[in-house]
Amino acid sequence: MADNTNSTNEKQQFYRKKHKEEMKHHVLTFAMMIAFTLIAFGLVIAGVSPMFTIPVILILAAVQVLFQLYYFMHMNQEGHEMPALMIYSGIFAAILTVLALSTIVWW
Amino acid sequence: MSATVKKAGFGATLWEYLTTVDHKKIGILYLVAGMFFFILGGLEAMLIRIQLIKPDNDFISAQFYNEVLTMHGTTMIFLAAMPLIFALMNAVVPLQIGARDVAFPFVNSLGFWLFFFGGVMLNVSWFVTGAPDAGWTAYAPLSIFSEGHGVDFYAIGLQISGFGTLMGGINFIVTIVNMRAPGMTYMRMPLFTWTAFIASVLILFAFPALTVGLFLLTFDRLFGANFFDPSMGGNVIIWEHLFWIFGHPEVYILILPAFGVFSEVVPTFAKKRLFGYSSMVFATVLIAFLGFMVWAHHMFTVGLGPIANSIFAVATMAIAVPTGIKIFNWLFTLWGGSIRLTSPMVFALGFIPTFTIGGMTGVMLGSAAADFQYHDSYFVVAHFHYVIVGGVVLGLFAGIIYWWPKMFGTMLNEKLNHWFFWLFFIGFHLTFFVQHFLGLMGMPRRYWIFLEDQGLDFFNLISTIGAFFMAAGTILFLYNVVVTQAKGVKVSGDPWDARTLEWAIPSPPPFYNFKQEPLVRGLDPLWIEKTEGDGKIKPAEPLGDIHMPNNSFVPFMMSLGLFIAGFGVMFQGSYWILAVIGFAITAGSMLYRSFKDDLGYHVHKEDLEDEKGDGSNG
Amino acid sequence: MMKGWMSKFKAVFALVVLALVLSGCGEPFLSALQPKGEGAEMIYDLMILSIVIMLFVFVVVIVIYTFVIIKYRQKKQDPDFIPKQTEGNHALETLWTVIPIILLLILAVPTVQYTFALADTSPEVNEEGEEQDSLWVNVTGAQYWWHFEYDGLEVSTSQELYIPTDRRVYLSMSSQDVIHSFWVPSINGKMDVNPTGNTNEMTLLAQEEGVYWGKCAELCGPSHSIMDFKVVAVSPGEFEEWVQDMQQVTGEETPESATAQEGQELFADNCMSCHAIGADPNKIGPNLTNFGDRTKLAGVVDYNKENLVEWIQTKGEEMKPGNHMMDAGYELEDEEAEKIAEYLMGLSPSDITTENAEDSVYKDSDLSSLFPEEEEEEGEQSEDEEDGEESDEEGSSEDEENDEE
Amino acid sequence: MADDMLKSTNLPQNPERATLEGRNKFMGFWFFLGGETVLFASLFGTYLALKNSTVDGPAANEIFGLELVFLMTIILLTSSLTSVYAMYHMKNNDPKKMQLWLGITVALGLAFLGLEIYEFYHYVHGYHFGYTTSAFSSAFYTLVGFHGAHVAFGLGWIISLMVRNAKRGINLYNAPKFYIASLYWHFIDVVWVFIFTVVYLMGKVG
Repeated sequence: MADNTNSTNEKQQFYRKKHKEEMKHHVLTFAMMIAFTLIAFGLVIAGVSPMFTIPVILILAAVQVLFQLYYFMHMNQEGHEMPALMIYSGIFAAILTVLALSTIVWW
Repeated sequence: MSATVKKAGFGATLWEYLTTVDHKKIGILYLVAGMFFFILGGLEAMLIRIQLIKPDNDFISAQFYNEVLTMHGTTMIFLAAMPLIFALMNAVVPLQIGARDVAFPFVNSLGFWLFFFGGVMLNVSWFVTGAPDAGWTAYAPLSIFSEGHGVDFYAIGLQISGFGTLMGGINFIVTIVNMRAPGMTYMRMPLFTWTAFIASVLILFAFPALTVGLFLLTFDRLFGANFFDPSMGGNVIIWEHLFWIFGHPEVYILILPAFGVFSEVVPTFAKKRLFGYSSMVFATVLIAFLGFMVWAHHMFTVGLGPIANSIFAVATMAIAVPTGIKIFNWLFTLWGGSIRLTSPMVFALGFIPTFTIGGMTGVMLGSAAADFQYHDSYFVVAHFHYVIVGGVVLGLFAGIIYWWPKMFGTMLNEKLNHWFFWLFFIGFHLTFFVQHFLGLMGMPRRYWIFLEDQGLDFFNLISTIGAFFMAAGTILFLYNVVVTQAKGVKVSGDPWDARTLEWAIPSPPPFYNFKQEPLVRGLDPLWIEKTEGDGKIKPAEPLGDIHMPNNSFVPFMMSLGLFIAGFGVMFQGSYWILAVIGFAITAGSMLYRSFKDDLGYHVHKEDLEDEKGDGSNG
Repeated sequence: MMKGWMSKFKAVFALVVLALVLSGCGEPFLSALQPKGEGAEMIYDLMILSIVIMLFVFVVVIVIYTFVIIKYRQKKQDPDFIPKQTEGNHALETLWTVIPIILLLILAVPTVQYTFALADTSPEVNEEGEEQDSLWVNVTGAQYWWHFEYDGLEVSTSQELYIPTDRRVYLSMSSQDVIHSFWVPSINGKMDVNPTGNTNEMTLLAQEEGVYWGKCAELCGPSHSIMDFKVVAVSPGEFEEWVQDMQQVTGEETPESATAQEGQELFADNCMSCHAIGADPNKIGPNLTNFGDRTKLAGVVDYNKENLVEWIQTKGEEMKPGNHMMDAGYELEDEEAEKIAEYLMGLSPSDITTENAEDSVYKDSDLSSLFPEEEEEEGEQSEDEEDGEESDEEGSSEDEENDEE
Repeated sequence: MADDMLKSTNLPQNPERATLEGRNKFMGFWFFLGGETVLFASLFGTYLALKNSTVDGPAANEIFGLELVFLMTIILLTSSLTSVYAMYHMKNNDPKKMQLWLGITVALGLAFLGLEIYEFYHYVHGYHFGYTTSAFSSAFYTLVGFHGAHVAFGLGWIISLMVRNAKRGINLYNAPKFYIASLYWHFIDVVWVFIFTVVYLMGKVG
């Protein structure tokens, strides 16, 4: 129903180019995610002190997740304001839940 | 399609309702099912009050009493209040934002049928090994040790109806985000739509915690998991956290739409725009936000320690601020208005002092140290009934009566409504006001009997008498409904002289709602057109074909499948076959749905031109 | 100490009236509105403060409410009147945001103070600034009875907790099945009793002698509502005496009457696997050491032989639905049950009973005989005091009165 | 208009969001993922609360083998990239390549699932670490199993989409369906990132 009118070949070409550009970013993102994973596993296998390892691997995980959300799932593109709001609200509720269950539950 | 079945037989009507994806019809389904469960929960309440009419009563047995109190709470919250709120949301929200339908008509129908089958499943337990008996909170390990299958029905039934609620919630968020009419900006949305929106967001983030909690409970009971079994390293406090992480936002899921109803009713019958609209919106959002950070005030006596208790105590008290803002905004909407005491307005006016008391006791309960006395006593029972009945139920009745003409095209008898209000309102205060004192006098909640010589006899008697008043009021309301529908006198599109978009179209609205998308020029669009224009909403588009979704029987089948599978999972052994059949029905329905293109149909321009759709209703 | 400024608050608001109205509610042995203990009194003060603040808000709301409803009804002569459509008022809106915040802060400060104070289980300090020995009781909740084990004293009871007045008693609580909640409204607020491992602590300080009623406040099964217990607060001297009497019991004592002796044998054959007499750690069923002094049977039923026999024979099926004694395998003739009843009702190892909580005799003591290590240091003194009758004056320095007013 | 939706020529830049139905699906699915976040958070919270409740059963660092987990992680991460490729070809209106990349994604997903089943089998038979062994084991299997169930469901979903649309091109009607299936697949990967970090790596560290 929408863009039937502006269906010129040029436009298609332009889209393709843009998609290709995006795809490069994606591959780069993927490479970094693999690298992060390697670092995380490496730290644990090397037996670095847990005081250091645990915060670092948690941060690496968080960054990886942001990569997934912003690049692979395109949250960096326009039209994602509401999804971003909801995901962050979800993350807020999620952090509260995890904090509660991992701290004030005793035993 | 639905337009053609105007004078159809019973079978055709039934089929229409079983397959409908029209939000207005789904609203009616929710209303009927919700009222049915409301009456069921009310009967359970009467059993409780009759048992407590005098000390040492032996009207019902201890075990049965626990089943009744569990089912009363569960039914009222999940099977009465929730669906009635969805009834209003379905009936009103798309009309208020000028949408032809909800975002996912199919999912909307699926949501209803899941809720319905979940509710039926819960109540089937009465006839099979007994109802759940561990309280609506189902605290582990009591719920783990509970014999029979009662708690299994609770876990699986709520799981199924919880999925329905979650889908309904997502549906409304998307509807409100994506489907507003031209000019209907966020800050022009009626307050009921706003509260429906925020409540849906709360559903989205609160129900998953319940889903997980119920999963753990089910797995503990049926598959030998050890989450809540202390002897196997389980931790019973996890359940309490998960339950209340869901449970506290749930309270706001219920009360916010009720606030929304009052924010519609009060301006309409005070003939004045809502005072402090933007602060009302802000307060709603703030309540929702804070509502996620206070759940542990249900757990002050659990032994979380003074630090956690203090944090949650202060956070809880903070909620009183936005709630107070709302109360004063309503009062100042009335200030300087021209107040008509119609029945919805009387409910709204009855709500204000009642809810103020509920809010006050809420702050008292939030005071952690003092809560050591209030907790799990009748004081708490009184408090949450002041909030849930005095807030939610009064709001629901105000909303049902207010939008009844829009839903059914008829007008409930005003005189009977006033009688209903006074019986219910007086009965309510008789029942619950004295319970504050009962609690402080040493009566814990969920007590099957209380003993003589404890000074508790008199107030309990008063409380029971009050309950009968409430029952009488409810019966009167049902009578009113039957008489009104039997007479079937039609009303105009705008019988209350109201302000918002839904009143600009006929009552009941045509199945496509708006012939042309309306153009919204401000807050209270109909009022603007009445005072500044010719009283008619301007269209935002020329008359054209309207795209409508097809009816579908698939939602019913998918829900039925889960319902059947639930029994198989519960009884196991040779009953596993039921699980296989049930899941096959559900999965098959899903595949059918995804393999068959459902593109809907069109209402043609020419057909629309014949029909009037300007609110004059012929 | 917090009470200081609290009482000023009361004076300002002329709370006496309110307090009088509230204290007319309920029975003194059960009502939270007639506090008889340290915790209950603190909570009562907080309750009054919050009620006053809330009543203030309520009055404001109701005054505006009544005014608008009367003043702004639609006029009959002018039904088409259209009021001014006010959008809002920033000054007003700020006002009703700020004032509630201030009111809540007034409530929040003592709330936090008291929350910490009530959770404090550090030892009491006497007038000389020395830490005193704490009397700890291990409380066990079970469907549907309560077990009390006096830590380090070799004394156990069930259903009736004897405590000294004017001295904190420290409770360490856990459950052996589901969650219960320990509540003695007139002495202190409640605290959940969680299953194995999750131990909660709280204190009891009774300011007056008396028999206080305790309740289970967390749904725990069919007999949740009759899981009653009693707290028997006697003067410290009497308590000391009671402990010493209880310590003597071994369960081997031969009763006087012949029927009771037969009852003892029957009891040994049929009941001992679950019930203990003396400080036996067995707590499958209630400890019966001082069963003869109970005020109620099973916490709720009138205490008499007829009821006891009925209980033994029906295993409490009617009196306490769902109780675990129904799983017990014994079979008894009615006569045999009567003999057991005779034996049980004769179990009264101490002269100190609930009657001592209700008479006005006050015997003081610093309870030092109960704490062995201390005894070695200040040995003689406590020996003397153990039998020292009457009078408040006696206990002098070690006397426990810090929380009195 | 309805017929337009099934045409596969002249697709706009974001075919998944070109129609109202598509935008609704897109939004609704994102919101659903917001809810799923809380769902998994509750499971993670439960796991963290119970991770030391091993009773007599084996503890985390006794049983976890990192080699297998590493392999699974790489497989799942790669499948996330392949599904991005599929979406890339969808936007370029190249259904054949899209199907190919989706096929690769499914194959990787199946490999992941297979390894997970092997892993569980290994724990149960090699270490007597069953579902009912301890509170820890229940929490572990439930959290990881819940993720596994999501993978399985995602595979079923993508396969049925592939089968259904094998003979037709990409159009405004099925583009949103492919798109949200790929969102779902990425979300599964997001959850796995936390599972391998919180459950396996932190379990190994202690």
